[in-house]
Amino acid sequence: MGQELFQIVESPIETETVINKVKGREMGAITTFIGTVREYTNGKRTIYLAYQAYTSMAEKMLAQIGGEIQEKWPGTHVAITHRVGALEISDIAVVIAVSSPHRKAAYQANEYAIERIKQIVPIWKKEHWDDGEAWLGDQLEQKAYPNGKPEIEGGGL
Amino acid sequence: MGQELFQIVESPIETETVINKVKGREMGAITTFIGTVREYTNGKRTIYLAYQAYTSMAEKMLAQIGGEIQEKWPGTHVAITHRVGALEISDIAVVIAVSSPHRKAAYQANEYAIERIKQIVPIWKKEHWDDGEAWLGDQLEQKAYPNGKPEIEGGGL
Amino acid sequence: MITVLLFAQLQEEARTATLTINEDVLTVNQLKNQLINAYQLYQVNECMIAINEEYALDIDEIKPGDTVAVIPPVSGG
Amino acid sequence: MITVLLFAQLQEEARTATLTINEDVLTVNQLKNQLINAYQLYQVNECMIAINEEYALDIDEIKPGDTVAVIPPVSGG
Repeated sequence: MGQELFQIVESPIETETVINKVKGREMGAITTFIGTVREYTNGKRTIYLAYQAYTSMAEKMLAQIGGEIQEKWPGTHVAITHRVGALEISDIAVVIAVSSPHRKAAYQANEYAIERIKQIVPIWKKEHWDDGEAWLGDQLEQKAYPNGKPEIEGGGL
Repeated sequence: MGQELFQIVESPIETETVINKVKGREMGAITTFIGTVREYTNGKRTIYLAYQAYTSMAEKMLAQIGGEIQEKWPGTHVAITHRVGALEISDIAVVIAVSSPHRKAAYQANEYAIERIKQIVPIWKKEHWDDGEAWLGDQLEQKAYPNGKPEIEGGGL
Repeated sequence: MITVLLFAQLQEEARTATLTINEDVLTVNQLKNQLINAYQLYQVNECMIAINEEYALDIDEIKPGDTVAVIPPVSGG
Repeated sequence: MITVLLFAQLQEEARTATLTINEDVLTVNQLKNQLINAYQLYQVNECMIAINEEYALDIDEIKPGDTVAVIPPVSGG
């Protein structure tokens, strides 16, 4: 491909660049998910976020998610870029692009990707507020891994 | 807004432009759907497509879909641009951008938008093949409207 | 007199994007019958009619000055 | 000797991104206990361990030369 489909980067993400990685003449639908830094979470105002990753493993896990998707939705193409470092409000943290001959798979596979990112990709977020800061536990509202481990194998939908 | 959220255009669509219309500090998720011209449909090779619209009514119907979405998923913002005229393989026919504080609504509302476009927006597609051409009936695989009319009111999900 | 907008295959069959019907008031259903009888536009049976950019029912009335459009099954997206 | 990578709050608590454990071979479970007993990293109980970038089970063995990482609940996306 000459392009990295699954990347952790430190610079701003250009949505168009991620989309271009999955384009193809056989595709009729491309879905993208753009995760941005929200100002208020549960009524609390975020000043900025800091993302940290175990980069090499994170890219491997993103690629694993891509593999899971191609198995579940044959014919789809996936590219994911996640940014790390300090991000301000409205900055893009992650872009997921999925192309597919038909739209249904493009939506399903895209949503699957973000759910899996929140399960298995070693990236952590530290929220900085007016009055303090904290590393967030996972956003699936779990204090720890439900079965003592993340769902490594990628269960059904 | 100073920007048209629901547009029929004749020139190429820039995805980024549509995305920018729905950005906001309170948004954590933006989904986009990009409909592109596929080379093969049911094994038949498309050379190019021609889209025609009843432009003024089409923009009104797109805005109606936007209204339906804001009612069903409060807090979301929607922008839709559809192109008309001659489109080649891989050209973008439609871009739907939905932003939301949370991702679930952004996915659901986006998929709702494309389904509704295929029901009520007066746009028609003519396929041109090696050996002929034809205006397509609607892509919901119906020969005519199921109840003698499109689902104008926007039923449940 | 009522002006009727045609699109897609109907426009090609009628070889025009606009038809003129010499009636003052008529229902959507009456208009459809005229389009079939006078112009052989049989696909009208599969079409919706829009009056002033709003989808209309067969029993709705079309008045002079209204913009009427014949809407074949749509295929955008 | 085993090198352990720390991230997020564990990295801050330990005031280092890397720890060195003076053992040749030990299980994931034994490593967790060492991190708790010797470094008071109690959050390890909520963490996964990755060996060479693969998630590991408590009974898996860590060998010299392996890269071990302690993975707190992730919060990317």
